Amino acid sequence: MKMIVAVVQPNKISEIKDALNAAGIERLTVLDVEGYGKQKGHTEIFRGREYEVLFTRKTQIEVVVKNEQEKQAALDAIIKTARTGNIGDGKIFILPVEEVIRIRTGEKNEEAI
Amino acid sequence: MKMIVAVVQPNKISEIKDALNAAGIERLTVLDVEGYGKQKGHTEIFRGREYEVLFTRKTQIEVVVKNEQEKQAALDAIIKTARTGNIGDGKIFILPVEEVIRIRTGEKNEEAI
Amino acid sequence: MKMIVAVVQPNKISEIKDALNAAGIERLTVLDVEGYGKQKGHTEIFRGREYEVLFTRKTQIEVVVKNEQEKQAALDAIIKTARTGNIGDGKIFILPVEEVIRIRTGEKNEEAI
Amino acid sequence: MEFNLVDTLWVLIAALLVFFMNAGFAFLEAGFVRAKNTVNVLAKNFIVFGLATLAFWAIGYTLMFKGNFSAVFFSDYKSGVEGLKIPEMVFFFFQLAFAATAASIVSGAVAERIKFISFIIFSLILVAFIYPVIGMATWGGGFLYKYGFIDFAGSTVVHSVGGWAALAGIIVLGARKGKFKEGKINAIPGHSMPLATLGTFILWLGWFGFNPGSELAFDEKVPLIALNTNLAGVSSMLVATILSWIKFKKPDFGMILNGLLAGLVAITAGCADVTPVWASVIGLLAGFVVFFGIPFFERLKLDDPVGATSVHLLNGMIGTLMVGVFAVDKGLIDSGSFSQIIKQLSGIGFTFIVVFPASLLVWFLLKLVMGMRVSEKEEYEGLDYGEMGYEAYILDDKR
Amino acid sequence: MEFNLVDTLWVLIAALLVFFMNAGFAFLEAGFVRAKNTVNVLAKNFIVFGLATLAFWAIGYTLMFKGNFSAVFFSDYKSGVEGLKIPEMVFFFFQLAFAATAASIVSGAVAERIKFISFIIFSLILVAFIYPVIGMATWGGGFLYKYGFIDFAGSTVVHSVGGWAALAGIIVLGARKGKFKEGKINAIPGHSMPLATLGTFILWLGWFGFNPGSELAFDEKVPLIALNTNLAGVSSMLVATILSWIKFKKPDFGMILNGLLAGLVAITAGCADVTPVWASVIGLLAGFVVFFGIPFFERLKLDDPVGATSVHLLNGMIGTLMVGVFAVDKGLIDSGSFSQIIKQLSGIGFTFIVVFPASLLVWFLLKLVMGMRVSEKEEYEGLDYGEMGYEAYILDDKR
Amino acid sequence: MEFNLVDTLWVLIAALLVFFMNAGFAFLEAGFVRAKNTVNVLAKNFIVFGLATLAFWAIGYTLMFKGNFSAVFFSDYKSGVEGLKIPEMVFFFFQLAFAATAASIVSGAVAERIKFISFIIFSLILVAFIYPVIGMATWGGGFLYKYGFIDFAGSTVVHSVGGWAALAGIIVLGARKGKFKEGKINAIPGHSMPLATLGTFILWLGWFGFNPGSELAFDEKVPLIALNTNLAGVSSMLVATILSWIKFKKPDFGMILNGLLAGLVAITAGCADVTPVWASVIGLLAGFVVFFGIPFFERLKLDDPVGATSVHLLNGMIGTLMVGVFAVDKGLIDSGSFSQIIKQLSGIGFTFIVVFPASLLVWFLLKLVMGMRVSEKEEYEGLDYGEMGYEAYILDDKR
Ligand SMILES: Nc1ncnc2c1ncn2[C@@H]1O[C@H](COP(=O)(O)OP(=O)(O)O)[C@@H](O)[C@H]1O
Ligand SMILES: Nc1ncnc2c1ncn2[C@@H]1O[C@H](COP(=O)(O)OP(=O)(O)O)[C@@H](O)[C@H]1O
Ligand SMILES: Nc1ncnc2c1ncn2[C@@H]1O[C@H](COP(=O)(O)OP(=O)(O)O)[C@@H](O)[C@H]1O
Repeated sequence: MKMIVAVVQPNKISEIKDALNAAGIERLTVLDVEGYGKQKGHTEIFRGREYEVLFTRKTQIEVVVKNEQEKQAALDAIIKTARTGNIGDGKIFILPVEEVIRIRTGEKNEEAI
Repeated sequence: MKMIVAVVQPNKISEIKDALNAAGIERLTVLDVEGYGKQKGHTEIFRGREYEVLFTRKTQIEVVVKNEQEKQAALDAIIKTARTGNIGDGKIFILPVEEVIRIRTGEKNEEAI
Repeated sequence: MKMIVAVVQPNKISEIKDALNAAGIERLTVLDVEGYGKQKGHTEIFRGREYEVLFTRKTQIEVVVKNEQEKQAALDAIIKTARTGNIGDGKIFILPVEEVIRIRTGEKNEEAI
Repeated sequence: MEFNLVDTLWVLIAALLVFFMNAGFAFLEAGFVRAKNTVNVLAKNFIVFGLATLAFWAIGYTLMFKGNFSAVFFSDYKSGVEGLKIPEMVFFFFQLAFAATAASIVSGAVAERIKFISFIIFSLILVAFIYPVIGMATWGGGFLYKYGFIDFAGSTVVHSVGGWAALAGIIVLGARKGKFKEGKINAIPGHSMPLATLGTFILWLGWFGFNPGSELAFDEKVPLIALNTNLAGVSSMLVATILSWIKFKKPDFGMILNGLLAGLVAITAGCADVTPVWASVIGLLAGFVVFFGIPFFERLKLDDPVGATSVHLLNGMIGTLMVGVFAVDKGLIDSGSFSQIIKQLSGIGFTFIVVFPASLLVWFLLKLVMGMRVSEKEEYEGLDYGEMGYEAYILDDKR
Repeated sequence: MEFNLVDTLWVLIAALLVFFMNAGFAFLEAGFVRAKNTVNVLAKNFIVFGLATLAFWAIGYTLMFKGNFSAVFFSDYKSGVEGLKIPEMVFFFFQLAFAATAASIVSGAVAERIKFISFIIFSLILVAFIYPVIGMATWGGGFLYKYGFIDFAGSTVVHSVGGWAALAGIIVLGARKGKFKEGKINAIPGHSMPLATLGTFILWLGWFGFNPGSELAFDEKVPLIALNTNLAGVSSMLVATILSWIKFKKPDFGMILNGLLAGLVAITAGCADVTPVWASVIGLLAGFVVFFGIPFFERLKLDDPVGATSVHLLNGMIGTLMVGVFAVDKGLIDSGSFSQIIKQLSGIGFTFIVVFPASLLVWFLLKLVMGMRVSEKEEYEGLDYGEMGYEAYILDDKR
Repeated sequence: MEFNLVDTLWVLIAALLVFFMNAGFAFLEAGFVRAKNTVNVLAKNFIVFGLATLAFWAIGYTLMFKGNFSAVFFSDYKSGVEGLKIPEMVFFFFQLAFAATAASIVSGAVAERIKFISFIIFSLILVAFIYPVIGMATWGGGFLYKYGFIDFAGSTVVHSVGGWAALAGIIVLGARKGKFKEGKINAIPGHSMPLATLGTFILWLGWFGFNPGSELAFDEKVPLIALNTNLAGVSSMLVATILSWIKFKKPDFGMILNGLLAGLVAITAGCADVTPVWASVIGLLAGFVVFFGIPFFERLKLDDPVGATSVHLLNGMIGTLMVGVFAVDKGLIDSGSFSQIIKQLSGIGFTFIVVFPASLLVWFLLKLVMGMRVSEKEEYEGLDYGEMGYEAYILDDKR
């Protein structure tokens, strides 16, 4: 079991969700984050003074997948929809997951995902 | 060392914290997230038009635990308090942690947790 | 590849970013969280009644690093800037990362970081 | 036109200020509830002026000032009101704004758990029947008026009426989930102090229409009333500041806001009949009453999210009573006689006897017939979600 | 001074209330757009009073009331306006506030995608030329006035003019990205109901200056106009509440807010010429018009983020027309004759014929010359980021 | 009553508008500071009217208009003020609202780092002693008045007094942590543009009471003053818009808001003595002054979170001076003589000489006795946390 952590452009989130759904993966957790990378911050103006805003708003997605096949399907869905070719499209990190529990039923691991 | 990542109903958070405390685990990190799973979004109305809100508000908890025993205690505490039996109660993911450092003291691993 | 997850004091964030940059690590993801640990909550007052605020505002940083050397550089940078010596300085958790993908190019792993 | 134009203009402007107090209540109450109930609270306070217009136009006004049900959908502005120096239409509008205020007061106390429809029905009944009965007795030439009861601008007629109706409501309704848990009294902090401050500032402004406008003319009393109103408000506010600073080591801003309102409510009865110094003494008293009143109701396990019972009910009563003490000539201090105090007590008592049981009955029937309270699940998720289908803030719209 | 001071004072106060409607529009519109476009919308509504002052002072006022371009930067307040009982300076200020309102109406409809500079230029042209043409015909002693067209306070002159200009704007501009996707009509929910509520309350208050102030005197009509204004507003609001409750099983608060405004717009033409009962009938009608009008425009793929076309254009027209039906003596009901209806239709038609093509042309030229719309990327990121370089809320400042 | 009722009504209404400016300052300042200091800023601006009421009633008013300390807790409204055509109570209330404004100005400049208690004490002293000294000299029949110094509505008496007191405050207090770091000047952006906009709109409205109300009568000058006020405000706002657009390629909305206020401050001295065209020239000038003034103070390492020193101090001085140039008959342009300019400079100079050192002294004593500034930790965490024990927004309440 793996956790796919993807940092993406915020406005892509509903497309990504649809693509994941289409791939049969109907579960994910989403959070608003801010990022810094190749894409640097930008300039804003407050009452006569410009200043740097360090971070850019991003959205982070967490999807836990059962197996290699589901992982691949999820990656394809995310990459397909999140890619625009511009700097700042974001990254995907894959982390190992040792156990999964569904709180409602107590189901474990593959069944719980 | 493991990181317990639990996605739960927001209104359970203070109960969960109390249960963790009671189990001797007096540390956690909390963040507001939105989720999609068995529990789908819902409908809202804006000036004459209904629309789907994709995600439901959830709260994510991160607790890093020392060992199997502490892990079990934490899981019990979370499941006991977070379970209502309704769809959307949430899930728990357990991730391996390789190192822990306490910034203030530089303590490492088990001592730092 | 590792993911460094650091929970730190919110007002340290721009210093930390500068230190990471100085160490050649020009990428990170930041999110606002709330924490509970040695540093407990505090008391607030609403219309004639005191109450406990359970959590303290913290900021969580996620930095994925290539190798041991980069990891050490990142840890040094974070610890150096985040440490004040007071309770609540925060903690660092290091998680294993199995794969990294840059969405824009499809690059993988070390190249994608 | 046979009317005095300056008087008329003043009362019209005062009516607009009082009308705008609806916005004041809306934001005060919205700021003092949780974010998840904000739309619901705003909607109640917005719609209530519409409901009040309907109910007062249809029934309340004639009941209050003609003493009968003759003029459903009142329209005969020629019949006149005894002693009125301004056109009856302006008087009607001014009185309508007052009636709506009484209903707004209730709104805050029952917030965060009441069904929208129950509040609507109660408001209609309050404005059509309950409020006018007290109004008739006091301002419509009724028996309290004849008896010599003084409630110049409505500490009793408006604020206590709203307060008793609110108290009855929270008794029947019960506390919000989590307010009293395991024997502990928990604070449920309001979500936006900017909104609460905005509301209070608007109410403060509105009170300069509420009290001085009640003179129903523009004469030498108007400036005095305005001054008294302000003095009582700020005295009470400063007392609340000091008391909370002593108790909590910090000034408690929510209490400061309520403190101002408490002073304004308290002076409303006597604003035309006391001197500035006594006005500020009434304000000082109000500061104590609200500071100790809020925890007092909480200890009785009565849950009032905005403090309406302390601000409007307790201070409405105290303020009315104090007229008996401080009124020029008539009060205890000037006359040495308790007779005005007894008159004041009669008015306070009559209001209690009529409004509290009547409200209890209406709330109780509502509970019986349609259920008064949203489901527990809905309460957790917020009434905005369950009752309104919309949320107050959407801040993550970069998505 | 040869003028009546009470009349003058009243019109000045009314002008201030109308001036403050700019704040009302600012917050209504800001609340109804997404957070990422909030500063842009606030800035447009803030600056628009400045632009209107400039354009109306320089050109619009003389065009409207002197019928010529003689007085660039109008200053000869001695020349007089026929029949005016108040000083011309007060009249000028009152009229200026009206002119600015027309431009504010446009602002909301074109929000979330228009370039700041294009809006500025359009506003200047609207206030300097387009609005005064209709104003001259109706209020400046022009042919519609002579013909007997009744638009007391501007359902047509202000609201329809603003509405047509807005409609032309959204046609040329196109819909916001994502509003119509794959044949579906998507809601783009507004980000702050407290702001929208604040705006609507301020507008409601302002309307008590807008309509009764248009009497340009303080006489016996003023209270009637105030009453009619309120009755139409709340009737419409209650209809919107009920209709949405039936359709969605929940009261739709955004629609309730728009419902009130719809009723206020509709009564604006006839507020001095109908009885209270007919005023509330006009309000009932307005509630239906706005409730069905908003989805109607959406089905035509016209994207209006705040509902300005339904509130101001449709109800401006309906309200103007209803004067032909309900006006005392002159209307169909009293007179049995269609003649007033025909006069009303002429006014409505003339306004359409002038304002709609003229606005289309101006918008189209703007598009041609400088591009009217921000880039797609900027639209996604928000106009606050791209056009203004600042964001509305910074809440994570513990960092 | 021997007084003119229309005059009295007008001044009372103007006083209410000025009173409401406290809300304007509260929201402007709240919007321009960080979220973590919002409750503190709101509380200061809320409580300040209470403090001012106390201080002005107890001491300030008699000092200013009777020239002595005779009437602690002023109450003898019969003694009269020379030449006053309205009841003294109304005059007192109007003057009180002015005095509170001066204290509100200070509040913004010292925000985000001052101890609550220090601000309270300073405000009491300012309103009881410092402000009345300048007021007495200029409006209380004192030597500046006799000498011919013109400050009609208080560019100097109110705005410069507040401005100098603010400047002294920020000198003694020092800059916010992080404002000047490693030789760089950092922007510390405000947290809510909707709040700042609301505040500015309320101030704009209030200025129509502030300036035209200062006529203390309702006569032919009132409309002119209103017009001049608006023209100067919008001219300055448009200049600020254009200058910022040129410099940053984008209109800087914070500067636009300040721009409007700058113009309003500048015209306050001369609003009754210049023609509309010169009023807008004064506005144009104000736009430049504020645009270059804000960075000027920053370069001096003076940290003023809301720009009060540029808006109120610089423009208060410039506006006062310009009366010497543009005043009808008396100014340089009409008379060809520098004499009025010299009179204006005397007034400006006297105000500086009295207010700046006195304020420095008071601030310095406060620092010595009780410490003026919150701890560094508290500043980081926010004054809402440390000073108030409450936070402005709680948005995650689904928990
Ligand atoms: N090594 C990393 N660790 C954590 N977050 C990262 C890392 N690299 C990138 N990110 C996140 O991904 C976002 C996009 O990355 P960026 O380098 O700007 O563009 P691109 O994905 O096109 O290379 C960043 O804003 C940051 O939030
Ligand atoms: N595979 C997953 N990956 C990431 N988050 C998940 C996953 N499954 C569930 N979640 C999170 O858990 C929440 C609850 O799950 P849901 O399927 O709705 O109900 P239940 O827990 O009762 O099965 C979701 O809203 C989502 O945030
Ligand atoms: N075991 C843990 N699991 C998850 N988060 C933790 C853990 N321990 C600490 N934290 C986070 O780190 C923050 C700081 O920890 P705390 O114990 O208060 O102080 P210190 O870092 O000085 O020991 C906490 O507020 C919490 O967010």
